[in-house]
Amino acid sequence: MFYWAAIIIILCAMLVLYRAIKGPIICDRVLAINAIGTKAVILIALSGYIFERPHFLDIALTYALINFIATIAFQKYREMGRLD
Amino acid sequence: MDHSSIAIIIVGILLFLGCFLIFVASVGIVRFPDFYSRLHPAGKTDSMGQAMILVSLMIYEGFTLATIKLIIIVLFIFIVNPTATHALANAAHAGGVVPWRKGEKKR
Amino acid sequence: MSFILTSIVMFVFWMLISGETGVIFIISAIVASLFVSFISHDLLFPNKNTTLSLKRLLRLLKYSPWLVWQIVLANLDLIYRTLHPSLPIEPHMIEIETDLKSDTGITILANSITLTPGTVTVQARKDGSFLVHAIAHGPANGLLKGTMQAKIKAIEGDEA
Amino acid sequence: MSEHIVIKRVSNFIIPFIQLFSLYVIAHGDISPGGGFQGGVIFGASIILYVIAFGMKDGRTRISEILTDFMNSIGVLLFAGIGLACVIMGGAYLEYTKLAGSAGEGHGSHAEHALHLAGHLGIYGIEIGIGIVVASVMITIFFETANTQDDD
Repeated sequence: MFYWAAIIIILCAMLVLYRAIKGPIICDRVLAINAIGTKAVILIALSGYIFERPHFLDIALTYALINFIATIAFQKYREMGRLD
Repeated sequence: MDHSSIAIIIVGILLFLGCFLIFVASVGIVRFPDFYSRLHPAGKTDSMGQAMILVSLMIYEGFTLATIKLIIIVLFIFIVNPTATHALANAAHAGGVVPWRKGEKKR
Repeated sequence: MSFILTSIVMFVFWMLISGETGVIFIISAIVASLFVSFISHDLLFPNKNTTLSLKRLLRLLKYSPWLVWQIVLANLDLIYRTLHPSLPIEPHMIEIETDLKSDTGITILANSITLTPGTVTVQARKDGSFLVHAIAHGPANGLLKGTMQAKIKAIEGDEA
Repeated sequence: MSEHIVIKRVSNFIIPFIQLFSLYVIAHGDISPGGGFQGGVIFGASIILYVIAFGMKDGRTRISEILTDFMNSIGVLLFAGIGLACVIMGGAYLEYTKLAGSAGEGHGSHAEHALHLAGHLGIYGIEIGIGIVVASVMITIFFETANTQDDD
């Protein structure tokens, strides 16, 4: 059951990858990468249950966090042209 | 029908709904005409689908420490995902991206 | 005050994610929560009046079921708009004015706008005015009527 | 322009939780995925998020240049010190079980317990040292790379 859900989510991530490749402006690409990141969080959580190692949830939490920081950094750089 | 098989059915339904919502979000990101309208599926449907799948994992797990960790992840997602969406919208607005009007060509 | 509260919150958070009860783990939990509240106790509760923050937290808990219902409605709306063959959307920008004063109130309203049907916050300004991108005319009307602003004003309270 | 109230407030709210989570990852390095390196990276990321949201000046008042240099040295000293302590106690470099000293000799359950505890505490100290080094190096690299844009 979790196995099939993981496969569906991978297919959805490939669908979003189209937008990341085509995306007319840079914001579109970052949006698509952000969406792929949220899918990766679920994939990590699901694979923790597929392989019966619930410790994977720590990694899912960390990944969600890094994804957020990347988006905030992009926003800052886009507006100010610098990171600090 | 015993208790555990009912739980498994609920897990399956929630898992299906979550996958469906994520699929809708992906279709929306590909199909909508401009950047601002693509933010809507990325901000709302994606976080809801994520939450659905994580809730189904919670029910599968029963009440253990992993459940609490899953609840923390869901709360984190609902705080962080709208903020990321807002940050992207703000970046596009600062960069002078204009919204698509009905009747224009898709971008 | 904020130092003690932050260390209590951090200790509870550690115990929830860890669940280990060995002596070494308890000691490191206490040391870690004290350390974190030492370097960032002014971040979690920036308000000087901490009891007011706690009161707001309780009001926020009362608000959340309504928000969850709005999120469900938003998803149904988006499923309809995405899967409809002719893509029934009319994007436009709207400006709304609120009388929210505190940063927390503005943040909660901005994230609620993003999660509720048909709207995404583009800009949130210090004076409480918002620039919002709406995907169609129908769902955005709820925001213009101002039910959500009133609810969040109630969370913020008059004390701010 | 806009003042980024939402980003600042949300960063404010989650940074303490991120920092605590990084310490949790360091402390549970030997029984779950993660460890010193990963925890240090998460801690560094929390400081980087603070600097991105609030600017360089606020970040430097919160964590000064002297402090990162100091942390850098302390971490390496902790790592090397534990390793050398093992050598002084008569073992190889980083042979933790020698840290138990005379309590670890013999064959009883008491000695076994002491050996186990020494191994655990040794790994624990090493993880903390690596975490401190990685966090301070990440913060230093970020500050330096962000700063170079000032010059031109």
